[in-house]
Amino acid sequence: MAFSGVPGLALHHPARGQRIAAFFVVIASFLGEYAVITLLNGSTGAVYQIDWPLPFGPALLSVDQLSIIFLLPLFLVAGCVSVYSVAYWPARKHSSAGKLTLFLGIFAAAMVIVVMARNSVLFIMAWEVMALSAYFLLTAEQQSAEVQRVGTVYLIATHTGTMALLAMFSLLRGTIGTFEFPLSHSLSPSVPVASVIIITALIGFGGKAGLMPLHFWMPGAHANAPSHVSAMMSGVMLKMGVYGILRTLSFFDALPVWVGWLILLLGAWSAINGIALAAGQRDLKRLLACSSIENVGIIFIGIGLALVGMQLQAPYLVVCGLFGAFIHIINHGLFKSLLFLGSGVLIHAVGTREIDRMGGLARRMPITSPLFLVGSLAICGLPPLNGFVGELFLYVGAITDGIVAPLPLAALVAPVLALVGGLAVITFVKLYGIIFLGVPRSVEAAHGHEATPAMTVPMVLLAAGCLVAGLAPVLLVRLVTPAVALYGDLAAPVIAKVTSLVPIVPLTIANILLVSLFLVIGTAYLLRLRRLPRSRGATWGCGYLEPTARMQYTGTSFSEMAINVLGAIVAPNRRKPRLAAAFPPAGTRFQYTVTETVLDRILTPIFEVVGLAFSYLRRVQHGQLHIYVLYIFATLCVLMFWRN
Amino acid sequence: MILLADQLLVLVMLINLVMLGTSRLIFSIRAVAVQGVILGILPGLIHPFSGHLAGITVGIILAKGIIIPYLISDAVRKAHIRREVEPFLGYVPTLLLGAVFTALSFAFAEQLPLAPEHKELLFVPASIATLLTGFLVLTTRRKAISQVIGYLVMENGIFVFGLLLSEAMPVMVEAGALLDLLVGIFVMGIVINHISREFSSLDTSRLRTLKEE
Amino acid sequence: MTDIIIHCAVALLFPPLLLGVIGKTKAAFAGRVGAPYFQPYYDLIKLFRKGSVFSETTSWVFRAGPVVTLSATLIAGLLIPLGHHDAPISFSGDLILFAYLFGLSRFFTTIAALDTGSSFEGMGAAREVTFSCLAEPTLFFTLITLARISKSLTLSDILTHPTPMIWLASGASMLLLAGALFITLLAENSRIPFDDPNTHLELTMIHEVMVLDHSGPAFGIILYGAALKLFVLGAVFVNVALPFATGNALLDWAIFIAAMLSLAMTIGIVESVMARLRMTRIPQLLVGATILSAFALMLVLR
Amino acid sequence: MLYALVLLPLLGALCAWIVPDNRWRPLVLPVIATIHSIVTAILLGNAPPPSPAGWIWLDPLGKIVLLCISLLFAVCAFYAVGYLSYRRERSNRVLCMGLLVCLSAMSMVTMTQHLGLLWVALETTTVSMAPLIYFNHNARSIEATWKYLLLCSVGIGLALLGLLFLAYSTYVAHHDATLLLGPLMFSARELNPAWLHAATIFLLVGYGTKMGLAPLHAWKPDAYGEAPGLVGALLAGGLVNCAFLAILRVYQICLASGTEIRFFQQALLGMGLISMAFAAVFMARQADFKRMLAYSSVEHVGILAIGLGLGKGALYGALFHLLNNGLTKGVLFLSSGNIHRSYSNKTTHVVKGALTRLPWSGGLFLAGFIAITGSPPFSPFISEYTIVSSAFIDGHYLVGGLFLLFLVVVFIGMALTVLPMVMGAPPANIEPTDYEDRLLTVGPPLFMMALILLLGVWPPEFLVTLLKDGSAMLGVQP
Repeated sequence: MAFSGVPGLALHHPARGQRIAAFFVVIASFLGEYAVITLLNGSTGAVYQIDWPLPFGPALLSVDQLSIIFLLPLFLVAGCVSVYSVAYWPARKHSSAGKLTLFLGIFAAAMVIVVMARNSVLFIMAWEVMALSAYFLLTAEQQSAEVQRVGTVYLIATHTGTMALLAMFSLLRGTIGTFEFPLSHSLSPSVPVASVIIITALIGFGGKAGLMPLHFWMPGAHANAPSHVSAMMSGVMLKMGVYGILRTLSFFDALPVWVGWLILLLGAWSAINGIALAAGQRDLKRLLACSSIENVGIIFIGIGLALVGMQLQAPYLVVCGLFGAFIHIINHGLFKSLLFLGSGVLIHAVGTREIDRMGGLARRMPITSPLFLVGSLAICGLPPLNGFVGELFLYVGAITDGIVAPLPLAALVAPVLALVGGLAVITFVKLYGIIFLGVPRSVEAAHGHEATPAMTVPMVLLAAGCLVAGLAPVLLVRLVTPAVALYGDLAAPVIAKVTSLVPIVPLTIANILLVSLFLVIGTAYLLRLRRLPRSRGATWGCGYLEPTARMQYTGTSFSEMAINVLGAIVAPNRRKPRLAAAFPPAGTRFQYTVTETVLDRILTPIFEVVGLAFSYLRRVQHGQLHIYVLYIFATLCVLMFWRN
Repeated sequence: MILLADQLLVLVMLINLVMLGTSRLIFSIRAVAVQGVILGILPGLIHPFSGHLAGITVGIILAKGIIIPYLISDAVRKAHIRREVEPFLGYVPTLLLGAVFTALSFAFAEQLPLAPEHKELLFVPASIATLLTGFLVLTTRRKAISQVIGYLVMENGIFVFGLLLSEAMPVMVEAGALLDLLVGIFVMGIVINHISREFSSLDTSRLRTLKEE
Repeated sequence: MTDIIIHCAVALLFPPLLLGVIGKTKAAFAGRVGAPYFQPYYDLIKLFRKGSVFSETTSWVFRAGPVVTLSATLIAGLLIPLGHHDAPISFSGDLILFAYLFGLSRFFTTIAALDTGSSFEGMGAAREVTFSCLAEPTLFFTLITLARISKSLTLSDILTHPTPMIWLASGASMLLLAGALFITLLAENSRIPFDDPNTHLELTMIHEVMVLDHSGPAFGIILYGAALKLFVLGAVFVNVALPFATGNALLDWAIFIAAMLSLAMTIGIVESVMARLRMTRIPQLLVGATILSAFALMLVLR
Repeated sequence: MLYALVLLPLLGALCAWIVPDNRWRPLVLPVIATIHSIVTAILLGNAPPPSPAGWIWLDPLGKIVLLCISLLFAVCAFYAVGYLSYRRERSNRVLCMGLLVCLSAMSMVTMTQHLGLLWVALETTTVSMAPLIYFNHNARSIEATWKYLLLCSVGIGLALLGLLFLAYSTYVAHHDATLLLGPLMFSARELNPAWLHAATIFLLVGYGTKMGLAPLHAWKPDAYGEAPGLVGALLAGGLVNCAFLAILRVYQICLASGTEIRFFQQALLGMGLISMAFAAVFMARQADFKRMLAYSSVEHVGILAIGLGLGKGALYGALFHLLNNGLTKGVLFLSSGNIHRSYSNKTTHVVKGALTRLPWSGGLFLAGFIAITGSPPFSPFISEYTIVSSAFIDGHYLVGGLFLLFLVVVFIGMALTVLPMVMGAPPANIEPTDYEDRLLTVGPPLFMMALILLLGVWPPEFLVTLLKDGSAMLGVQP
């Protein structure tokens, strides 16, 4: 089985071992991809059974169409990341490289098993191994207090989620009488605990996927992990949460309609909130993490649409929702990893995550900057890149339904997506523009340098993926069709009928037309330029003669307006100073920071209150021996008089 | 014979009250010793004579009547303390409580069905009363010594009950129990010495550094 | 076939005229003679002949910006029907592509502006993205509403569908739609009351300030692109607001062009009778438009 | 053969007493331990039949406990050699003797079928452990010893009374009074319910005190906190399990009696939940990591009790957890002992960045923490999940929910103590100590950790059968 190749890199010597490990992962990913493709072409995945001596029945492993959707990006990203890491986290520079390499391998392998497991206990074990190795990965720089803090938050969050999952799987076991996963659509939702199962699943998996309001661990964790790790976590690990929810829901044959609506609402909330948060971030990787929340939200919108559709027998909704969700899963894996790897390059070059300290890097990084641009365009869902395809499906689903099917309300999804798209444009224009364009805002930025091929090649690969998928969306459709058929158990003709509604081929034509048009006009323009006189000068300072780099618009100021408009959502902390003197304006600065509302304003206070209450309860242990004896006596009496 | 046994048991209970009332350590140690001796005598009164029985009698009298009191009074001598000063709960209240507990133990004993041949014996109330007295001493007294005494009284209470089945008990177990008791008291004595050296007093209310705040 | 050719011809040649008409109208209101109708064409030709100045800070992005903007707008122009003739490219779901093409052009305009590193252009970019992000839902609401009315997902059907019957049937919502669309039109093309195309104070500009550093052919491309955008959105508006179609193709073309010209005049009138809004008020107006369109959708959906 | 398990350690104790030299004396421990574990291995393979009088029989339950004890002691013995080499200044004669005597007593506990004898052995362990807790000879340790000694003696005393009640209940039922497990279970149905009930209560309280069930646990944090690491390990992994075995015996009788079992199970459930709650409360913001481990031990005793109280499938989990808890606690205490040595402090105010200062011990401590909080792939997860899932399966939703809730709170509390300890940069201002990680101080816990991992992923065949037999003895139809 090709998948088991992944942990091959569990050997950890310094530099050389790292290379060998990377080599192993690449091989493993190639094999994995190959296996996936072969499975995709008809041949149904074989079932592997391990008779382990644990009291939970045999451990089943198998691959079905749903798993494939998640395995594809997993292997791709794992391969790219491992190559990237060799240059990004060289063993000779970081003592933690060995540990990192080791856990990276375990991490990838665990995720593969998560996707393949068909026994709930095996699933949980792989799941927790994945979570723990993620913890060790993101605390690679465990010396810093910040990393420690976010690591702890992450660990607590994920472990709490796991507890919810334990409850859920136990309930499932109680319902079906075995620890193996039931067949899809085999459970009727009328079983008493069904709703509890679904809720716990939402808590457990949603937390991992970064679904609001359980997203609070994400920005910090992704921001402080090494970049290639963030790429793995954001590009792949979040999807495991999505996978879990999809898998769990697939057990039931007809879900109550509120589930669909709930997921739809949560998705919409996460999408808008996430991107609004992202717009206000000053930290490069925090921003990317927040936008991951947004993308997960979009995925969940798709799932929600599909569920609602299933409930109301609206095939349009089902098919388009599923297509949208699945395609977006793959896409997000591509461009989010690309962006995180790019951010790694930036951090390497500039040595900071502060957007406002960068600038003018486009000319210093001729390779990275276009790649980053591709990523940004894709994540904004702009044609002709792949991000657009997934969203197109969702739009069509929503609107089509708004027209023909009995559920006009779904049409409201479209404006939501539009708003999200707009905000995404704000966010990523800011990101790209402030980082790569203009003049350097700091010395470090001025001396930024391009990365080594080992780092750029994986990015090129991912970017190419984005482009190809964008220009030939039919590929994506081809990839996910089986999964859709399986998941929504729909007949091929239905799918064909619906997909015919979605302009795949015309879109391709339009995209190609767009690109060619761009090339034509571009060449024309350049030729024209060549013939005309050209001169270079300073930027027109609107009459101000000595513009300095510090006068440029910063990311903070760029998004300030949007933040004001969205104040209700992101609740920024403003620090508005009063002018010390009218003139000359003494050193006063206005600044705002977007806060983690859930974490800082809800959870932390609760923790403090509980801690206080506990510290009162702890008085019981007061060190008075004779009172301790009294406890024993009291217990005796209580038991004596306790008639059951 | 039976009558005598009952009177002795009453005596045991009286000793309990005395123990609760007195503040002089040496005195209460002696009281415990007396209790121990009575415990040694009792089985001879209710069970037919046998070698096993003799062994038990001798053992109990030796251990509870002589060695243990010696150990404790030795510890007392080393620690140079004479009396228990201000207990957590005054003497009169503890006395009253003791009386109440004794009454309660009678009531409690009524609940438990006895074997016919033990019907008119006071073993059960006596043992429970003694047990409770031990608890009372343990919880109300300050000095480590008196807590050891409390523990002893408790043990005595348990043994009182044990006498009902003394010939049913295998020798090995009885011996083991006694031996453990001895060693336990011995270790406690040592610990008490260390305490008095470390804290220059045996006031256990000073042993409060280990706690949660 | 002829239709397609005419479509392309109109789409390519007609737009600058709108600017001319607007200018003329405003001049008339101001009691001036004003520049000739074809002034924009002269400007363009001149610009394409001029040499250009580039700031040292700029990179290839700066040069690519206008080009991408123009090409995206052109594709958009090929997507919409003009005068009740189907668009050259038209497929189900193209309305989404239509909306996103504007997103693409916006993206590049703004990053091109940021490329100069001038704080003023950054300011303009920030305003542009923020406002259009608010304008986007409006566009979608209107399109969905129309789609709902016309039971179709292709712009051609959607926009050629409105007929007097429909206006009579669901007049209220159509009216709301027209209003919302008009506001969006003004906002997207950064006309008064949102932005003053020919103000002279950079602090108050939105679109104009972003292109301060472009010169020569690039600036020409931008001007042309802007005109084209005005034309495209205007065409959408006209299609909705003017549901009359004679069977005759050429006649329809004539009607359409007349309608466009009158729209240009309307804009001119609006610009000359209204003052520019304060920056802080603009979001409110946009949200208002969104609410209008949402209301229209509600009316249609019930 | 069986008796060797008891006599051998006593012999060793004698040697330890004779050997004059502080440096060579500890070597007795690993020798004895090795032989002991070899013998144990043989006995696990083929246990001898019950002794004619039926007093001595190594039944599956006993086997499980014996296995745990022998393993743990062997590991601790090797560790002790390394550890004591840092404590040359203090005579370790008492320590070695105490350990060995305790070992023999514990082995006795596992193999006897006579409740009286079991009681005697338990009392012996109590007494023999006291000097070990006092090993550090300072005010705090003496206080801890005193509290431990008195509370445990009182508890054990109550247990004795419970035994007497039990014996008397047979007497009332006109059988000849006995404390042998077999006859008791045979005649359990006729036993007088009132006496039986009283006996159950006294035994539960008595052995519960020894086991450290809340609210009878008061001695635990003090004793664990002040004792040296390896003693703590033996307390948490050895004595607790012995006491639990005693409780298991009571459980068997209650089960046989048929009527008493409901009360007993409910009482166990209640006390188990209370223990977990107590642990959760006390672990939050616990600055002293050894005390924290003590409370974690309270928590896991609670888990054992809950497993027993739930019965059915949970029994398997409880028996397995007995082993896992013992081993994992061993790892934690030993590594924490190393950290304590190296920082000469056991509060989290000082101890920071252990992973940097002591990569091995710090890593082991972290791994142990992850294991003890029930994360796969370590074995405690298996047992805990078995328990909680069977709770949900049998419809004890409240118990299951509370169980998980407490686990979460405990995890948070422990994480907030452990992670700052292990992660981060060590404080600059602490004076260097002579301790550094060496094979003898790190190897043993490492070995145990590997064992835990193995048990969590692929428990060996014989163990599975052993656990199955054990739970069968507790009334689970295989």
